[in-house]
Amino acid sequence: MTAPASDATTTSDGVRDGALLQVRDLTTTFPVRSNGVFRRTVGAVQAVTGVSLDVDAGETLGIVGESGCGKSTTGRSILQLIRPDSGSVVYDGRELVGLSAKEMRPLRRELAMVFQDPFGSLDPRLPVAELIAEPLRIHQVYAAESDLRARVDELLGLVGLKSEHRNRYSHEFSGGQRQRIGIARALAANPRLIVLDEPVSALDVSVQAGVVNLLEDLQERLGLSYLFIAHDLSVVRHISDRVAVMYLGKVVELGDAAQVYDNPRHPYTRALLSAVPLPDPSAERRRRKSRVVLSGEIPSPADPPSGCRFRTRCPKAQQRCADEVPLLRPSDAANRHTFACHFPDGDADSAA
Amino acid sequence: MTRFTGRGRSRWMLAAAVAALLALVAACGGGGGENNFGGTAAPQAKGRDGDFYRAPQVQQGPGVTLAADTAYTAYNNAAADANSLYNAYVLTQVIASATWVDADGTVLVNGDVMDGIDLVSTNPEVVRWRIKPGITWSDGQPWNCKDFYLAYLAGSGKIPGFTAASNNGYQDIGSAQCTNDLTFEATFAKPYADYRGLFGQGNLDLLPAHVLEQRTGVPDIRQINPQSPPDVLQRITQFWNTGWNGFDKSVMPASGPYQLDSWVQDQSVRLTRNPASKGNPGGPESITYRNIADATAEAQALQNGEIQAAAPQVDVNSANLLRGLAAQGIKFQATTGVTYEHLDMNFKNPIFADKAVRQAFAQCVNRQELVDKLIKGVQPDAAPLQSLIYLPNQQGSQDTYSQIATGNAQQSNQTLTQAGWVRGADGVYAKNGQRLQFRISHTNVPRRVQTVQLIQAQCQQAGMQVVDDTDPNFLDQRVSQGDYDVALFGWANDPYISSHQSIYATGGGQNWQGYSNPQVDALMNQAVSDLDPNGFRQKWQDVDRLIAADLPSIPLFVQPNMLGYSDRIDNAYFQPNFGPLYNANEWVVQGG
Amino acid sequence: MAETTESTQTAPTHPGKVPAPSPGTDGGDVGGEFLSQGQLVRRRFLRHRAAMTALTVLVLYVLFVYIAPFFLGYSLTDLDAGSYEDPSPAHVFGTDQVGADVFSLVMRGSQYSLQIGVLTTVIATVIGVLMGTFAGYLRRGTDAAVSRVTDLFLVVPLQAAAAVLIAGVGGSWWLVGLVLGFFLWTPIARVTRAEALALAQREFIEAARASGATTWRIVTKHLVPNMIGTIVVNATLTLALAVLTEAALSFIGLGVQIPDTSLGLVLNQNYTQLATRPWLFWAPFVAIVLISLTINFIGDGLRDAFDPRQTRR
Amino acid sequence: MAAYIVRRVLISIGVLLVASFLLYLMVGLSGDPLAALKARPGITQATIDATARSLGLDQPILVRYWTWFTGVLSGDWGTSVALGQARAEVLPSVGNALWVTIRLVVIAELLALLIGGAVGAIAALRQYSITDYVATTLAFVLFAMPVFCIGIILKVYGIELNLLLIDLGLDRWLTTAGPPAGGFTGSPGEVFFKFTGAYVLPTIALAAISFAAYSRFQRASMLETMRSDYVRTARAKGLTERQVVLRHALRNALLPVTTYFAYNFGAVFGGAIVTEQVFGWNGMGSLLVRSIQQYDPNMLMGWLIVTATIVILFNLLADITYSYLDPRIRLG
Repeated sequence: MTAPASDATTTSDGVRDGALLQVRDLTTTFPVRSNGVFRRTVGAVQAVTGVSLDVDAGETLGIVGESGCGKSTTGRSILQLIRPDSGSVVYDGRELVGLSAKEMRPLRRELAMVFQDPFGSLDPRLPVAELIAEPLRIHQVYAAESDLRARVDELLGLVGLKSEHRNRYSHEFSGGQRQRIGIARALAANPRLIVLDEPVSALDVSVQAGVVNLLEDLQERLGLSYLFIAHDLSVVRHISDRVAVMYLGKVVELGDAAQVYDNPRHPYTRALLSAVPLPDPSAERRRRKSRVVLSGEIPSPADPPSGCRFRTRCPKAQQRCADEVPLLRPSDAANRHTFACHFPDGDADSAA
Repeated sequence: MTRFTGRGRSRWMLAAAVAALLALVAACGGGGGENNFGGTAAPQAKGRDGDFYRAPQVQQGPGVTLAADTAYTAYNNAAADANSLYNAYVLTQVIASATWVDADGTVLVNGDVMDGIDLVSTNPEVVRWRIKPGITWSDGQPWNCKDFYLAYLAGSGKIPGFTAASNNGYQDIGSAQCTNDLTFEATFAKPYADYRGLFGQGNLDLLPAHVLEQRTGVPDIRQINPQSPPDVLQRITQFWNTGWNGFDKSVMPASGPYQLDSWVQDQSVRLTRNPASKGNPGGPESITYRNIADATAEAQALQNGEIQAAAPQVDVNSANLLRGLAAQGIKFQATTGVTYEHLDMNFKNPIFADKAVRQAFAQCVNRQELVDKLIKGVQPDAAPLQSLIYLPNQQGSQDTYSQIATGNAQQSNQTLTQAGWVRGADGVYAKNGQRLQFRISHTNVPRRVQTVQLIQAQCQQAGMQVVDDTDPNFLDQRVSQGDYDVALFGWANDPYISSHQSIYATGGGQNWQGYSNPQVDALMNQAVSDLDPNGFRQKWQDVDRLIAADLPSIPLFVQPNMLGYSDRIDNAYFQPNFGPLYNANEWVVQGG
Repeated sequence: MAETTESTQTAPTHPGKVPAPSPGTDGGDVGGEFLSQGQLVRRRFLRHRAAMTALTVLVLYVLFVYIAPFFLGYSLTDLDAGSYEDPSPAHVFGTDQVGADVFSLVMRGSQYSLQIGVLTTVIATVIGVLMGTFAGYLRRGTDAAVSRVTDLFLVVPLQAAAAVLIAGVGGSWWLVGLVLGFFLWTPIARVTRAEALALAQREFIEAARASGATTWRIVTKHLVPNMIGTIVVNATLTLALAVLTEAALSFIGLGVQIPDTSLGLVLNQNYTQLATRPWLFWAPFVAIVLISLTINFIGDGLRDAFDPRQTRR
Repeated sequence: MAAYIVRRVLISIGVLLVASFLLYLMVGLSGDPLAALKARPGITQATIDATARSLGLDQPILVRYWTWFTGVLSGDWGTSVALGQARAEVLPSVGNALWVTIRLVVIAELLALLIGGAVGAIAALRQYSITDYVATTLAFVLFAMPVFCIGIILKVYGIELNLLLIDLGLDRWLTTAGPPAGGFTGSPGEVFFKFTGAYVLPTIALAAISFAAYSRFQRASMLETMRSDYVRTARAKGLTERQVVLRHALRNALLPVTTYFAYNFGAVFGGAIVTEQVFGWNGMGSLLVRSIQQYDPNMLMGWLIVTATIVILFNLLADITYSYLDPRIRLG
């Protein structure tokens, strides 16, 4: 589809060729079966619809959105943990969609994942060393058991744990420590890209910073790419180079973190941002006047609204929003910021 | 113990013999009055009158219930798919036969329905059955020669399609006809000495021909012969094979002292007195035959007064239980049956090709211990069987084996040592690198399993290693293939001695062990054609001794029958061939 | 591999159900002391008085039936004694019909019954756990297929299949164990399937998949160790059930056949003597009840120990 | 719900087909129904062939299965092919056997459910009381006993009781070998006397194990319910303990027991097969044993269909009851 290129080039549709990970029109649905005799498939939950994005080497792409917007499914679909219906995921020039579990296995060495729940994502029956060693054993990275043990100790050090902890069980650790174990496991087989699925949202605020800093630190030292999924906008802004905003299975806005945060074009992005409490009370008070408050429930992904999916909750919605699906379009000449809205916020070019 | 597995198989073998048995009884008994079966002295039937049996006048009493381990299933017991000994139990009281067999095996002419059975000529053999005038079925139709003719047609084997349970005797008839309504005359193509067994209780084949005529539209069955139109024959065989299945009183009239009253499938069948019977009416008001599979359950039901008589599968525990009930008014009897157990050694096995081994094996098997432990618990006067040809009290019985099968391990050791066998360090003899080890194959009947257990222990002392080979399918699949070292099973002693020929003749139909002795072959050929009863008997006795000298088989013991009954019944007895109800019409039952 | 030895260092536990002492169970209060789940389980079990008594009795009995015959010097091939001798110092439970020592028969019957029980349990547990876990984890086609197989075993009663097989092949103890094992796995599969369904939703399973673990590895390294409590408890109950089922089968003649034996068979051969020689019935009967009762108590204790919130049944 | 039932039934039919095929082959190939006939003296080959032909035994096993199968589809379950059975029609044979067994099972199960439920509930309400310990111990001991042993023991002492009754100048009450051949006749009092006499022993023997299971189940579920939030709420509302137990706890605690009752029915049916033999009731148990020993696949198939249908029906019933009693469970 796209030839591997050494340098990422930006094209007109807002995504760039040549990135380490290229996601195009990724669509994932979950079938809804009837209760009839033959349990026919009668519908589909459209968890992810036509998502396109990419991640450069060494870059962090943040994905934000309310819970249920499909961001976690996107991450899992990219890693083929959930089979996408269509679209393409090209990693380092290789198409992942359609690979069998067996063909996918060697690639999993390079594509790791860190999970949200530090309690649920660690097998309570295995000691820390075995948890971390699992990817090494699966991919048979080391022939000698001693090498493997050395690597485990190294990883423990890397994430700020002591090697004496290796024989303990996960329930003996705090949440932050467990997440470090999870990160060590993700790092074990030397991946190039890590999907971080809300890695800090289950942690105490006091611990979050430590883990985020660790992640940044590791990225720098190991040259990792991150796909950072979170609903916490401030954390995402902090860590991401670029940010994608998702609503009901679709990317509604995508761009450099600074641009998206400072100049949100999509009403949904605005609404999200305005819900973030500002640390400065006076700034917070000032902003309150312009705050966009979302009304209504999120529509069912099994039966999304026509046209613009956000229209049912959008203060600016008009007939056109119901008739026409808004496409991602650039906000700037450099194509580094795109959004999908007929009546965007910000500057005046809302006519198109 | 395996109560059900293999259940009935021994009885089946026994039932197999029923078909053929009467004849023999007649041949050996030579006329009547002699006790052919032995064991506990059999009572004589009340209605016995010289060569005839006529139902006696007895005091009438309340109904009785008798239980045995298998249910009554069918009216036409002459059909192969219906035939069972248990049906015969019931039907002896419902379907009249030309002859009546007493408890001691004596064959009597059934004087209630017959005037006589005459041997008219010997060359060719012509037999005439004379029917009493005025005999009717319970539906009022005459009981006459038609019924005989139909039975002959079905058994002759000349009309394809009849699924008769036995062709014995009938297939030897060359031609037969009803000379009048009351006379059936048969001319034998081949001499058949046991003609009095035909139309007997072993076959219960005198079925209501008039019912068949009605149902098939055949105007007169006597006009039917193998050359009749195939479609007519087809209708006849079809009805004969299946028309009497199930329970439909309208097609199942009675000619005996009792008639079918009601039937609950797999549970019970009830008989009431047959008012049309010309003989004296039976004693009990009704006879209910119940199916209680478990021997102990039968004994307990008898103890508990739920039934008045029980004929369970032979089982020491039930025998003990029943014996212990004497104080509660339960009588118990165990009597010699007609099935005997034996060990067949296979000549195809090189070990047994060595006569010394056969001798030594016969010497180590302690038959007395087998009888003591397995049979005496049921029948205290039981003894090892000493002949392969004649049952203990049969005329002609002789002691052929007591000096051969001694049950003496010392002798066995001696025999082996003289023949060059050497006892190894493991206590087992060996010769030319061949260890003295073999299997005894048998079905999983508890008694057989115990028999082998005991033989294992006995022959271990004699330096033989006996391996138990219990195989539920042994009799069905393997024995006739000769697939065994030693086979343990029972023959229902066919009183028709000539049938032993196929067991011991070279290449005989049932000679599965590969025994061959030209001298025996020749003598048996002479024996079967000897029409003089004494010469016949002597020749078979010689055959018995000749076989014993070769020792292909070891006779073990005769299986008993057992019966428990309330002392309110005066003379219950287990007739070895037809079971406990053979004389139920004579029972005097004291008030209930 | 190292990991397997390491994982056995701790006693098993229920996933997601962090054992917490609850009022009214025998687990006992562990106070403020910090203990691993394995230690908690062990401690709760040790404090379960009925289960510990049962375990002691059972262990002693098993040792007895395997060791005592060597010292008693009876041989079951020695049939010199007469039929049905009454109890005497030489034969404490008398002799049976062929003159075998009933005490030795009961000992040997116990051995065979226990062997059948263990064989059955191993087979049933292995099949049941694999079937259940794969069905619960893979779902879809596999789950449907396993469901169908389970249905098949539901509609074909054990008695029928055992009868056909044993009537056709013969009844040695291992065959009976095999047949029972092939039939008693369905309850285990049902329980483990439900648990695997729940476990499969947990992130650590997804984490293993993300690491590239094969299904086999996930099942054996993650799912099975995490439901070891359920498995152990159900295996115990299967053991008791197997002993009883064997006895029932042997009773109707569809179980173990001589020359092999079992308590069911010994009972079967002698139960008719209940009225006249009661010891012949009671000896094997008490042995069966002893075995199954102690195993049930142990299972009960294990259940309480693994999951104190679940009340005893 | 209707769709769920239809789907389950369709699946069950499929499973039943597979089971019938496997069992038919196993039984049909494991022996020869005509072996006894063939071993008989004086039987001609023509007769053997005619018998085989008329019973359909001359056909290859797969053809026989197909014949049987198409027969069943047209409502004809065929006849027995075993010797001595006189081609007994399968459907009435199985019907009769079922009627014998089902009477026993239903009465025993209802009794067990009733008493077990009550005992379990009381044991739970008086947890750790003497009553609880006695009930628990009894249940454990019963649970550890082979079913048939209870029958054996009951029978021996039942006969003793009868003897005692006779000594007292009364009639025998308990019978030990099946229901009376001609049914229960006489005055209503006599019928009751005979009926109970025939049913008491096997019913108790059969109910004992189920009683153990039900009482344990009921106790456990009652304990759980009594600790639940809504019972606590009910108490907090000031309801009397009696109201709490009867109106709230008991109803909810009945749920698992009822369900277990239905699921358990198949197992109880299997247990009845053995108990039946002890008490000489010729029902499904003896039919099963006989059809296997006589290599009679046709009869066995009838047995299988009926048994399987009962098991499937009760499982379905259990599912439906469960979803009805506990709306949180949705079938789908």
